[in-house]
Amino acid sequence: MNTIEDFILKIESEFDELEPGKLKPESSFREMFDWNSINALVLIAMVKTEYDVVINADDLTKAKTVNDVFKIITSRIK
Amino acid sequence: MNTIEDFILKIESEFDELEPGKLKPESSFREMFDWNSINALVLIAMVKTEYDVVINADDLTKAKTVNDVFKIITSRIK
Amino acid sequence: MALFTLQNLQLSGIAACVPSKEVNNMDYKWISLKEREQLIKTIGVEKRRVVEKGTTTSDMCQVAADKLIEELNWDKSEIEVLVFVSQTRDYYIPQTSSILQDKLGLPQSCIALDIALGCSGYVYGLSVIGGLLNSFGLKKGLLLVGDISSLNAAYRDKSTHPLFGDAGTATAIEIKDGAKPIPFNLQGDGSGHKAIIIPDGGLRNFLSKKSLDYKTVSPGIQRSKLHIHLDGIEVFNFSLREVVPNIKTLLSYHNETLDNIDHIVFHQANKLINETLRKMLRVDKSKMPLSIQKFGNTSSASIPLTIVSELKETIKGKDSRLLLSAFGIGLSWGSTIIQTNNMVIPDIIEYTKPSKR
Amino acid sequence: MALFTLQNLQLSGIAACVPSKEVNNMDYKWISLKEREQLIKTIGVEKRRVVEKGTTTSDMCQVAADKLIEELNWDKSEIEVLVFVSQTRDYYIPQTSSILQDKLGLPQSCIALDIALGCSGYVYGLSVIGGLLNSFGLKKGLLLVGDISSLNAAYRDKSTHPLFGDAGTATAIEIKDGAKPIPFNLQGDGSGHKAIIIPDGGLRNFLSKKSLDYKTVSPGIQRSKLHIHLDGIEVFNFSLREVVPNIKTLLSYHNETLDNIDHIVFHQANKLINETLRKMLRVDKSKMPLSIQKFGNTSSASIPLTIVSELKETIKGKDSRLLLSAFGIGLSWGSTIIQTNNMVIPDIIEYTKPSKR
Repeated sequence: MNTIEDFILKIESEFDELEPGKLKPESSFREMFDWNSINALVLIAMVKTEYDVVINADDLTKAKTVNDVFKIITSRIK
Repeated sequence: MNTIEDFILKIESEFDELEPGKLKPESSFREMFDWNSINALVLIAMVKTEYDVVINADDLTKAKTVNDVFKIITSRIK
Repeated sequence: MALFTLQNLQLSGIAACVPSKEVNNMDYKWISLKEREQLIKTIGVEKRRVVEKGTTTSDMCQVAADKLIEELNWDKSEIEVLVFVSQTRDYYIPQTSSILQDKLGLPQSCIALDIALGCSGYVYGLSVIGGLLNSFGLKKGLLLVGDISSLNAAYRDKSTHPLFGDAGTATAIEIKDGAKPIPFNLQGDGSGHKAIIIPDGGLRNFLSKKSLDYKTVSPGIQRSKLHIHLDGIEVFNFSLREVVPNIKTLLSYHNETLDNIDHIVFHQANKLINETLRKMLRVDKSKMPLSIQKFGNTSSASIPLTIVSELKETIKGKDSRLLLSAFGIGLSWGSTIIQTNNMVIPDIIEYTKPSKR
Repeated sequence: MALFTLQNLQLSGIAACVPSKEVNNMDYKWISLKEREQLIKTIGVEKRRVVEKGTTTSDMCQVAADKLIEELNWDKSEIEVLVFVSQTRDYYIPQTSSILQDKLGLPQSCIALDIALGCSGYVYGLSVIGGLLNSFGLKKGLLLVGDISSLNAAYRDKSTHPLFGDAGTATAIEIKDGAKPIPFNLQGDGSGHKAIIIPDGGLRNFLSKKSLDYKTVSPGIQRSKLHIHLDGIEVFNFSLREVVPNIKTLLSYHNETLDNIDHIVFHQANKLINETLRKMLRVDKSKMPLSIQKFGNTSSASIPLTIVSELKETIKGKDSRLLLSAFGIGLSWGSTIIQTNNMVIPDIIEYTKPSKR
């Protein structure tokens, strides 16, 4: 079930203010919702809980799109 | 040998810059030589070593003359 | 591995003291209403207790200790070691523990030590005072743990100001033959020491007038180099990486399972960290008390404060088994398992600054 | 009484590091030539070693520890506890011991603790690390002790500036079955905590711009509230009152006499204090080494520095018995008796600030 669609569903369920269906693989995080450090923490927590993968500040700086983050995650799944 | 003359001799031997015979029981400490905290420490050390008596900052403030200090010392000798 | 077990130690009581002044993070006007709501929901801090300038950590520890000694009916002359664990001291020099020895009326033969630790301080402090009681052959000790972080966090720093609360605690520990062994797992990694730091004012960056100047670091963050800097993501990832393995190692070293543990008391870092750790450990919410909504992150005081605030009624008169896990500044982290046997726990005390002496 | 004995501990080595920069008190132009001469004669400090701003106590401790570990041929992964004793830390927060754990390359399982103590720090530190090694069941520990007081003493304060020198030391301690028991007598009295103090910059008197203002306190003394204040007479009288009884109690507790002691190593407070104490104990000058003329009062570092500087050749390859006595800030004081068995003592290391990294 490690699909990008599933990943997007998980993000949507974590962030109430996100309108369902609006987030696409090519969407930029920062544009999609009011990105700030609390949201980053929420994302990191969700990824750790759901995928047992740690993403760090560096990853979030480098990744531009939802897909970029998803690639980082899948590359680290044991 | 707890006489004031003996006390004065002990002071004289401790402070090189003091001209022998110049210090009298009624002399003021502060006037007799360049009083400062180091000299106070030297005096306290001498009194502790020679009489096993502790004199403190308060005593030195209250005592005006050599005799005043000597009285404090003799009153505390066990 | 710093995995070890202390014998014959009983935690006889815990008391906690917080400032009477309560602030509500909904009133934190430096950020928008929406941000405040998100902050409270995610970080979990609704209200915090904060001191007025001039109050010290030791003031609150003193009040807690006096109340605890009274309820335990301890003779002060029997207290032979006092360990004060804090990262916020009365003075740059001298050590605060000596001041506490005098103010509490403890004997001159009482060994007084200051240990500089923050979030991990309670678990480390328990190990140190327990170790010293055992090896020095002493009978009774007082562990005073607390912090005032609110004064070191800049008001215009949304990453720290709404997070921290203040508290001081006292724990009474004594030698009791046959008490259940207390296992510890202590770890540290100084390579992460910049994750939580006050950059200026120590020897590395000596204080200068410039240290007091405010700078805008990022949107919503203005502070000087004498304020706490917190790298939230770094601390969060450190916690996710280290805490659960540390606990699992402790459990397996002590042949223990989480099923045998009545409550897990975490350092109250922030709600998101604690909830994520809880999910990783797969334990129920009922087993893991949170007090952060009432008091914020009180640094070294958070574990004893949570025990007093959330578990007092539950463990009263009972023989409960608590796993304590602390992690943070240094970086430094550790866990332990303690047994509560009819522990004396006074109600939380509110500290009001005495009128001018 | 905090009178106790630790078993099975061996002090395997001591190393000391001082700044390369030497100052001569004859060049201290803030006071008259006559005053300088009197100062040197009475207080005993001819020369002092002082750091440049930016160097920390831990820098010197690190250099000393690295040299000592190398000469002892210790495996760093075996060092399980690091205790850093100092009143001058790298940062306000976090704790310096964690930084040292990382910089020295010690394992994450090494317990790292900061203990805030000054002049009495070496004796207290030995007791703490010895107690923890014993009760935690660990084998090897590193006690890092030192202070940089020169930067906290105002240049225009003749009561402090010419007194203090800087140094960092490292002592290696390990469990050795059958080692001679080490007795301790530790005491403290916080009612005298204002005798040596930096008034501002802690929680009691929070730092403000005013804290940096200089004031003339008395002739020859200008300083701010961020500088060390020293009440010379108070400290002197405290030392005369407490130190000798503390030592005599230790000796009688341990069934020991001064005749069996090869050397008495005092904290190097000032020459007048130390000479007066020596006379009160009625021991010969040859038995009581002084290093204050070379290094000044180096606070917590003064005892290990004196051992390295003055006793290295005498105790080399021998089984010497040393009585250590430390006293000062807090107030806090204590004494102990240690045995040197072929102790590894590298030559004093000079610290030069590394070129920009």
